Amino acid sequence: MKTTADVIVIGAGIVGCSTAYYLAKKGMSVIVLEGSNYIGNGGSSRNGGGVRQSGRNPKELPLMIWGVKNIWPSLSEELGVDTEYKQKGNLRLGKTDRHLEILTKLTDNAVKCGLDVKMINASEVKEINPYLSDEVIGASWCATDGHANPLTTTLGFYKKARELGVQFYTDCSVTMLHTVSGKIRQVITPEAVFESDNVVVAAGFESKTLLDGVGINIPMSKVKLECLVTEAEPQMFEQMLGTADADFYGHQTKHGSFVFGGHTGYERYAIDYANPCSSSSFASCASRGIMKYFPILKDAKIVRAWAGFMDECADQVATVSKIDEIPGLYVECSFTGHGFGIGPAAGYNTAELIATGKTPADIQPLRYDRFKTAI
Amino acid sequence: MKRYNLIVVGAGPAGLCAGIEAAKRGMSVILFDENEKPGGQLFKQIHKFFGSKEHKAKIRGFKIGEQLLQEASAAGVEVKLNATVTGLYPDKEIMVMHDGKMHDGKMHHYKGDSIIIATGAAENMVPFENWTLPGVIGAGAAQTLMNLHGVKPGNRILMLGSGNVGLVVSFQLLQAGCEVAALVDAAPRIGGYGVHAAKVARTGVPFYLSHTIIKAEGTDHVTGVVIGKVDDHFKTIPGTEKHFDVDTICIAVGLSPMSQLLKMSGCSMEDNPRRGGEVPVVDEYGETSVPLLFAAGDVSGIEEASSAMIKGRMAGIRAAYELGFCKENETENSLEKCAADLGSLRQGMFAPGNKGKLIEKTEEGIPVSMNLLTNGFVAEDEIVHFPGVTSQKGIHPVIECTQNIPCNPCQDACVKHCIKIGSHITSLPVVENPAPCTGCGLCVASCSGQAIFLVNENYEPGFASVTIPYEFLPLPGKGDKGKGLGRDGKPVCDAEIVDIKSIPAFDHTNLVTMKVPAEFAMKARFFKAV
Amino acid sequence: MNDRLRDIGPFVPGGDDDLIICRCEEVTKGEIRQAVHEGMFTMPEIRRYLRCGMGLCQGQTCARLVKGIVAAELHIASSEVEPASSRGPVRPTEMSTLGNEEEA
Amino acid sequence: MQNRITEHPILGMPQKGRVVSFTLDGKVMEGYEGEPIAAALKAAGIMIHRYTAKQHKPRGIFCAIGRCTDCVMIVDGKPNIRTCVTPLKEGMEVRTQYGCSAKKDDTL
Repeated sequence: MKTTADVIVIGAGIVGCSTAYYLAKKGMSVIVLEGSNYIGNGGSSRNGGGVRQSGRNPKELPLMIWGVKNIWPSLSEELGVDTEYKQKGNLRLGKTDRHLEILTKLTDNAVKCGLDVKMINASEVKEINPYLSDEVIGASWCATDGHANPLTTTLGFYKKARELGVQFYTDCSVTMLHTVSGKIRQVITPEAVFESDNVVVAAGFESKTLLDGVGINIPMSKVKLECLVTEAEPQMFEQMLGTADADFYGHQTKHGSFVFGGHTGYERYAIDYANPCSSSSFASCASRGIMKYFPILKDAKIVRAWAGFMDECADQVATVSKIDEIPGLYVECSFTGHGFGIGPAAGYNTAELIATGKTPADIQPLRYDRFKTAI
Repeated sequence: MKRYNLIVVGAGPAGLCAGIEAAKRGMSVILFDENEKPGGQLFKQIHKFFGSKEHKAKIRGFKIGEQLLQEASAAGVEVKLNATVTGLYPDKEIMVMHDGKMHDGKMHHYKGDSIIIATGAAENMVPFENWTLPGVIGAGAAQTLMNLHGVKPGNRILMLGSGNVGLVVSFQLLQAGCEVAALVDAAPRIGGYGVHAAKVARTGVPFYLSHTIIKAEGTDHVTGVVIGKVDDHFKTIPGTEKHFDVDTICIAVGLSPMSQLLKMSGCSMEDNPRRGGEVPVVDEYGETSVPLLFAAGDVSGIEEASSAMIKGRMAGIRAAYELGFCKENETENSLEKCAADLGSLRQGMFAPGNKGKLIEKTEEGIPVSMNLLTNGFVAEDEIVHFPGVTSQKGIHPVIECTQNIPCNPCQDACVKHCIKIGSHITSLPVVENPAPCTGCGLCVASCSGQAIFLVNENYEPGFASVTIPYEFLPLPGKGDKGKGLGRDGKPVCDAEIVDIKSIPAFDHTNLVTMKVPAEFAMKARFFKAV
Repeated sequence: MNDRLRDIGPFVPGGDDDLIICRCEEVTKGEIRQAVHEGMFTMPEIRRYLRCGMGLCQGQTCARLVKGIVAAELHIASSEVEPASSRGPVRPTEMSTLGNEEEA
Repeated sequence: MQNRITEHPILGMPQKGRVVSFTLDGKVMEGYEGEPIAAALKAAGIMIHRYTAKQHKPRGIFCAIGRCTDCVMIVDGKPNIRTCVTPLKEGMEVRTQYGCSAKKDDTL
């Protein structure tokens, strides 16, 4: 059994898999340890598939914009799987003046960061998506946003990393990290002790326990998110969709089915079951929400609903950083539900950081030590 | 949200029995089924059941369904049909779609203090070339079409699978007026009860064991099928291909528990080949790792409907006990009785523990008919060894029951006590010699396996009479002439119908008596008009 | 612990690789076998990678068959393959119906 | 109604609703009210319910109890209707399904 490598990555979601892939591509040896039995079983396979810049916190924008420019367009070719990436824009819809206010604020912030996003009126919205209901009075529009298939993308990174010799172990839960002489060194699992000079923690919410154990505290909590999927329908539209109120988001997949996420308002109070399970109220609630925007979908049959947990950060921003106090320790977590779109860029930049000490995108705003008290 | 002491999902034998026991003990019980009719698969089971009186033996499945439904409504179970349970959520909550035709067309939420999942099983399938062609159907689909909807699944049919489902459905296809071209199984031996095989074989359906389907033929729908012999590793042997012109191929290769709701609930599951696939981990009463969530019937392990009824009862009683609806003493007695009934069903050659084993001798030490296991009928030199087969003066029953199965209605059917099984339910029936038989025929109609015949070797000088159970249309008429068919379904002699008896006590099993040359008294077992 | 780089031997094309296994999504036996060799060792991964079992019937017909094929490729018993989970609604349900709940 | 069982040795005469007419791809057909659409089609000898999206292959009844979803068709304009569990009504418009729509080109 292989227990040492140039880098050990903890977590085999899209972030862990992409980090491992880009490291291996640079010729480094990598071990990936995954606690569950499955690759990409957390948020990576439980999200709406958005590859989106608009509506993001300005701190995340530089990395996300970099990813949309440099990673996503060629990713299918690079991984040899169909990531189903479609860069056909993102509509963030509003039905009330209050909605438009929220959207305008987000848009102004994004424009300041150099993103090409604008507010459009009801008739412009209808031109882009004629199926929307008349209740929609405006939207923000970002033409360079899009969506992709989280399942094939995550597994594509895994497949490609594995081809390059990355050693994946699933059902291998890391219980703690050990430092030796002030540097990161040991990764402890019930069955073996793994050793490396570089350790990347990319374990979603579970990163918290591991990091707490070495005195690094990232303020995040575990929050349930739910989605539903319809049967395949004839192709209707290609944009990614969201709403000012975040009452639903999603897109139509290449397969024809619609994937929509939404909120009941009670996600925060869900009982934390070992397996994320749908709540009984979600699918009904989301259906009502969706039909308000798309009355035409009333006959679409829901074939399944699912739930996942996100690692929600206090400031709702990802943490992608090296840990100064513990040389060799890197962290990619607290993606707050944005991990799919931004994950590959995070993985690429972390790999660069480990290999060269530099990153092509500005990840300074995503540092682990950014958290200050309110007063 | 509405709340009940017990929610039962599935109105098949297990679900109905569970609901009955719980309601009898004072629980508020609601039972959901997505179908228009209750009874689950019972309503497609038009054959008589095996077992003893306690197991409702010799009653046809669909009648048992009707009985259970009456019991359930008498006990106060609220049965909601056309109501699909779409999900089982934490805290024993379910979501139900109430069909718009019978109900309000809305989604309803219910919570149960306890829940019993009795969703039954789904058919397994096996892929072969062109298996997606229209005309390749599940055996259950055939049953549904002909027994529920009165539509023939096809005109000429090939059956894949020799388990009880394959055998019983083949017989039902014949009853519906379809032709069964062949019965095929990759296994080297017939999987179901020998008596079920024998009643199909004697009508002339050929059995091809150690054979599998190579491909279905046709472009838009099935027009034929090619089968081939398989070797010990289930690989087809080139050069053994056989073609049949058929319009339908039926697949009967076993059942899998329909455990989706249980998987959703988060209870511990296991993949247990002996129980038929992915099943919940349950205790002896069917309770899962989630307290007060039970699984009963096929969803917790594939067995017969008779076992499902008992497993349902046990879950219902146990739920009532745990929620304080019945006393420990009464609970123990009831559960012990159930366990005993279940135990008696799980005996004999087909007991769960004997799955896959080749049994060479009966409990009585008689060599098991190998011909029965490979061709579907007992050979003439084998049949004489069995205690139900005697040669006597005058009319007497001949019982061609050659495997130890838990079944004894024939013993009670004979008021003259010609037939003895004794207290051990799997023992082979013994015919007294001499038998004080009056020729009433009640034993013939009572045999769920249609394995009892009345033979009078001295019917007329040079002629014997053979009375056979007959459940086909058209019924032959007195004086009709035809051929007597052997156990293998091949014509052996001329035969003339001399008597037909159809009385209500026979429950649709007609007794047809044919006159055959005396030397064919122990050979002719079916009649075919010419 | 499941070693995802362990040697399961080379992918050997089979004569029946064209057989449809997942009838809804029209996924073939060959595609499933190939996916195992690309590292998809569990049912959820196979599903997510190929969509088998994610169509209208939600794997009710093919799950058992797919499991058997994966097991054979991994040289383990079918019961040892990590199963996929089930998700509601367990029957396809129209949005207008799902959204129409009785008064709570 | 070539495939109807007129009399059954155990079940007797089938109990059926009233005869209603419906259309299959515009052609007028008959069946019994309340029986599954699939049963009415089967009785009339119709085997093909749809053509698949990828390989454009014909499909028909497979499980007949609403599990496998192979027998889906377009019913009154709605695609993916499980005909084996959907009761027949007077005047229903049933269409062969191509992929997930009523148009042939959608499977090409």
